[in-house]
Amino acid sequence: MNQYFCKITSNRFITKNTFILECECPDLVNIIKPGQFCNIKVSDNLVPLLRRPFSISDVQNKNISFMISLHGKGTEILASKKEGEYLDILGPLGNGFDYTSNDFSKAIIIAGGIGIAPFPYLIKKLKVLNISFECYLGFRNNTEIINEGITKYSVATDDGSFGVNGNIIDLLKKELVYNSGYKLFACGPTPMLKAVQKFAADNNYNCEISTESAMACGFGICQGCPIESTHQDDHFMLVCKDGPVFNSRDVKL
Amino acid sequence: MNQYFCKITSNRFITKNTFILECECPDLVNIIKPGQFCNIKVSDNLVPLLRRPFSISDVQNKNISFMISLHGKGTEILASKKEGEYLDILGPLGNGFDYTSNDFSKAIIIAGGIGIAPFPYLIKKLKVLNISFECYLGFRNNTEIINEGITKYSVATDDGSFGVNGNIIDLLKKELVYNSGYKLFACGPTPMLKAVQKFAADNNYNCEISTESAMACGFGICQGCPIESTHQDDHFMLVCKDGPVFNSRDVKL
Amino acid sequence: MINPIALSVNIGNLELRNPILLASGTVGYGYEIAKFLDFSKVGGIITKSLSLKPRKGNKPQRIVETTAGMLNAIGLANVGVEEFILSKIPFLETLDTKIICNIAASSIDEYAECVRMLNDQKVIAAFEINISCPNVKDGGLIFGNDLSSVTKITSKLRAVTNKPLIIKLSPNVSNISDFARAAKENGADAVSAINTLVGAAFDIKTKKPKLANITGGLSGPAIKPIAIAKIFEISRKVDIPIIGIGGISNCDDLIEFLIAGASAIQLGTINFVNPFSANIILDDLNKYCIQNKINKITDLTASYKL
Amino acid sequence: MINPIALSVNIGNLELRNPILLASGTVGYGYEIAKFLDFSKVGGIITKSLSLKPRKGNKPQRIVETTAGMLNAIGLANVGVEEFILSKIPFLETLDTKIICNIAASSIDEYAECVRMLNDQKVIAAFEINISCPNVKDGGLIFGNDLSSVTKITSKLRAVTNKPLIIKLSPNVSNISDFARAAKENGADAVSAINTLVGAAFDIKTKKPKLANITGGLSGPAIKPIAIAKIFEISRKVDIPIIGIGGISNCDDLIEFLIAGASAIQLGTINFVNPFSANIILDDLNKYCIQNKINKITDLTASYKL
Ligand SMILES: Cc1cc2nc3c(=O)[nH]c(=O)nc-3n(C[C@H](O)[C@H](O)[C@H](O)COP(=O)(O)OP(=O)(O)OC[C@H]3O[C@@H](n4cnc5c(N)ncnc54)[C@H](O)[C@@H]3O)c2cc1C
Ligand SMILES: Cc1cc2nc3c(=O)[nH]c(=O)nc-3n(C[C@H](O)[C@H](O)[C@H](O)COP(=O)(O)OP(=O)(O)OC[C@H]3O[C@@H](n4cnc5c(N)ncnc54)[C@H](O)[C@@H]3O)c2cc1C
Ligand SMILES: Cc1cc2nc3c(=O)[nH]c(=O)nc-3n(C[C@H](O)[C@H](O)[C@H](O)COP(=O)(O)O)c2cc1C
Ligand SMILES: Cc1cc2nc3c(=O)[nH]c(=O)nc-3n(C[C@H](O)[C@H](O)[C@H](O)COP(=O)(O)O)c2cc1C
Ligand code: FES
Ligand code: FES
Repeated sequence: MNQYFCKITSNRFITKNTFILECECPDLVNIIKPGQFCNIKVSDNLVPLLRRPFSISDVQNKNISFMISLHGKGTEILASKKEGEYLDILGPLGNGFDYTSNDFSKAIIIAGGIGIAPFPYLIKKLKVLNISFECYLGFRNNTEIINEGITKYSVATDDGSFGVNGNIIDLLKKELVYNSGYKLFACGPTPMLKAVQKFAADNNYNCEISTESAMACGFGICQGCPIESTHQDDHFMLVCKDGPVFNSRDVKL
Repeated sequence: MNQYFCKITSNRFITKNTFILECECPDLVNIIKPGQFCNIKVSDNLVPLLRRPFSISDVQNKNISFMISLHGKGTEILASKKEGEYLDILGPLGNGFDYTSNDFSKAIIIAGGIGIAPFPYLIKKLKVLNISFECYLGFRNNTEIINEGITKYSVATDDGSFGVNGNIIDLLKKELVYNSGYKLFACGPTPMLKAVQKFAADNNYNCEISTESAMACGFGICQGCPIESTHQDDHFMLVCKDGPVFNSRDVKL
Repeated sequence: MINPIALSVNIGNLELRNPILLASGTVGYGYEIAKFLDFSKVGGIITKSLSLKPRKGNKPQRIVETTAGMLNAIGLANVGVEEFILSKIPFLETLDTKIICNIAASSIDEYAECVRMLNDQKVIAAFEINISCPNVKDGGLIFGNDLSSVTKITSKLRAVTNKPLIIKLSPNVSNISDFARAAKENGADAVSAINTLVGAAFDIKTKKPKLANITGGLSGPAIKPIAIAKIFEISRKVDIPIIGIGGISNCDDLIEFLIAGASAIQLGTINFVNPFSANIILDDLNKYCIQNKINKITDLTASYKL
Repeated sequence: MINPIALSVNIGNLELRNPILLASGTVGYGYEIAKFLDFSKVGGIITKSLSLKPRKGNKPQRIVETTAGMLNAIGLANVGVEEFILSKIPFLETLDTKIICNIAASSIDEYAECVRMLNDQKVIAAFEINISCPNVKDGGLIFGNDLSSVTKITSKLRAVTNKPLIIKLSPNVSNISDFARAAKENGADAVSAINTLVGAAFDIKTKKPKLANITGGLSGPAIKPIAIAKIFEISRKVDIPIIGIGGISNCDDLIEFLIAGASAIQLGTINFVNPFSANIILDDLNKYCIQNKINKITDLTASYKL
């Protein structure tokens, strides 16, 4: 982990509420892994005080990018950043996806809403390693669909305005052809991750989920981001340090 | 008093530390008087929390302008404002100079440093009324000299790098030809105002001084800006409401 | 669509048209702010703390900005009860809002004397008793941090007035609910919380305190979480209406205070930053109630789900 | 030009190379932050509060951002004394800075037992006793707000250890100097102040408390003026070294704490925002001392001019 002051190279909205913030960070591009995140100070003001965690979404040449959904004050400030301004970043943080272990035949990428953020970069890496993949994306409706950097995907919308009418599990049940050698990689809101966790358990899939938690430090010193382990009852794991990616067997959501 | 959201029409530095911030405020131009001030919210962040008071410096067509010296965080933020952004202003506040009373033959304008801020507008008004005036300006050195909107002036610098070597009193003693019908109008740091106050008393001049104080509200509800009266010992006057301009006989500095 | 009935709240006998009050010391005697604020949309105003005799207040510097807050040490500058009756009451009578009169004194007898002198004034809808001003040596905080003083002051004042009696509590104590209980048991109709927290700041160039009084009272958004915790503590432990104060700057804050246990709230420091806040927040509150299908604002009070 | 001697301070027998410490709970057991912070430029670190047995801590959500501050209710999650000795001490021994071990317990005996078990560890340069954690029911704050507990804990621990003993005081009291005096009179070498202030926040959508523990401790820049006032109060009334804590985010803040009475300071929340702060502030402190011709940093302590 280190602190970087990165020049913003572009900042553009891809849907009404989602934007891609790209900045130059030659030091990070070589070391950051899909599923890892950075903790960003959105301004040098004391309000908002804390950094905001965002997954690395993509890496291109010297640049890293974040895919960000408007949420509150911090993301609003980030959305207003202009090319040429600087971003104060701590990273890389967390563990990242385990996609290099060669123990699966296909990566099944499952994303809900802004949960697709980490996957453009993962897909890029999978392609380099010649690992095949398929993507299953869920959104509330057709105005919220994001497919930036995503290929080979099927979509479900809660209101049926695009693709399959239903949630991500409906989509998986409908379109995913079972193969026990597949590995699932999921990211999205906690209720969705819970459903995926159950889906993976029911179908005996190896499954990694990228979890979220409120965070102060992002690197293991504040104990602010506990997550319950299924194996040890005497202490919590930390999302920022032990995660944010966990095998779905290992955590209670 | 009212609240105005004014479009910034220009913002430019006139010395290393001083800038002129101009914005459109058709409602204020007709009612605001020289010596009055506005209380400006420098950003919509909660830090800095309080508004910052600035004298009205000039009025042109639909625009009002402030002449501002870099001091701390608030003025720094104001300096970074761009044309087209909006300024949240409360005004007009305070009493303003009494220059219309026809009881003086010449206005003697005395300013120390950024204390010249209110005078471009006063001079404009004096000209309209055909009241003659002379200006005496004191600065630390020749890099800090401001003469924007000022005519008929003499300058003193503390280090002698321009004009008379010495302070404003030295300058007045040297160059002001005595006339008991003159009225002094002074603005600047409190030590200077004290000296002017004494100079006026010693020479029996009618003299108005524009005073400064820390302020929260700027319009008389917080009692945060007390100034001692020479006449009544049982309560303080308020700089924001009873001032910021006082006759130098009326206040203890 | 504005439905005024849904917003009214009762604090003892005190009926407020809406839960938005303006805090003592941040609205003067109503005069300056009346020029631009629409008082017909304000629940009530609490006048600057009055003492029996006029007080000059502290020397400058009286205020300092801090991070997301401010310190003040005004020192209870006020005109005194007699002058208040003479010159302020007539104006207050013209205002279309409830007037709550705040009293601060240096002895229990002085509190009683003030209330007695003011009790006949029809325009005074209630008394708020400031036992928690941190900025004068001889009054306020020494009472506010001492349980037996609160007991004595409340019972003594209860004997003097039938008007709603609100005790304004000090946050500078370990267990504020003990003080709320003492207020209740001795006849107070409500408590208001919180007053400012004791704070200080030094100028690192001169090494002098930034306030002439050295310490002052901290207010503003910075203290909001503390206020919420204090109000919640009272709400859980004592059955008395609470008027919430401390760092409220928008409608969401107001809602949070109601949820935490407040029946009404007061706006303080925000009046300096945006003197139109009371009106703006009321508009937002109306929208909130419509959106969230709140029929009675009182349903929100202490609606926390644990 | 850096002159390290000018920056060293003594707290009892504890010699610190500079007055910048990292606060308990904001530096873990030193491991994560050691990867990038230059400890040779840090006065010392205070390890996360230890209890006799491991504690799992509170359920999520444990932290909430507030205006210019944050609430935490970690619930003293820690590995317990035994595991600390086994797995954390060896690493701490490799660090080039003073290690101060912070203890939090649920009974006076437990405090004593912890200190007894740890007392032989050479790497532990001093003990800081947390009697002021607001986030667990069975420990901390109930002691910190009770004068007789502070007396008992301090005297009991004084009998158990000869290492410098620092009592970390609760700000949630009316007169913190009474507690500092009790610490001093019972043998403490120093006090540290302040721990967090009790605060809370509610989610207005769900009406639930934002923290699983409901209340938490408020820290960060928002509380700085309160910390300054508490430190100043102790400094005026009790002759004991003070380690100042609360909202420090830059070198100016550090200077202000020293002026107000602190001999050293701790950085807390700012470590989360900028983990390099301790190093940056030291650089700035060196510059400040050169510019202001400060030969000994100790000259600044309690240098206020009233
Ligand atoms: C490991 C990790 C990776 C993430 N990656 C992305 C990403 O790639 N793209 C994206 O749009 N969002 C991502 N998020 C969520 C993102 O951090 C929040 O949306 C953001 O912090 C909200 O900040 P705000 O100031 O706009 O919202 P506010 O609601 O104003 O924030 C208030 C506080 O709550 C915290 N908070 C609010 N929502 C969340 C949340 N969902 N998760 C964690 N903290 C939250 C904020 O950090 C802040 O401390 C990620 C979160 C984590 C933990
Ligand atoms: C009636 C009046 C008119 C003024 N007119 C002008 C003007 O035309 N041009 C100009 O450059 N300055 C003017 N000032 C001073 C100006 O208000 C301060 O320089 C400014 O508030 C500093 O803000 P800051 O955030 O940059 O400084 P900081 O030091 O960060 O401010 C911290 C706090 O101190 C207050 N403060 C600091 N210095 C002063 C000061 N000198 N007077 C009052 N409050 C202060 C700030 O308002 C703020 O609350 C005027 C002051 C008053 C009272
Ligand atoms: C400048 C100022 C003056 C105050 N004067 C009084 C006062 O006279 N009497 C009183 O009871 N409270 C007084 N207060 C406290 C406020 O009424 C309120 O309790 C406190 O500021 C917290 O609310 P806030 O954070 O919304 O400002 C004063 C506060 C400020 C900022
Ligand atoms: C997340 C967090 C955890 C903390 N844990 C402890 C702790 O275990 N023991 C302790 O004595 N203080 C603890 N504190 C309090 C800090 O040591 C410090 O006293 C307080 O945060 C005020 O300083 P600050 O404003 O610089 O953060 C904790 C603070 C935070 C923010
Ligand atoms: S966010 Fe601080 S430990 Fe995880
Ligand atoms: S600044 Fe508030 S009364 Fe003058």
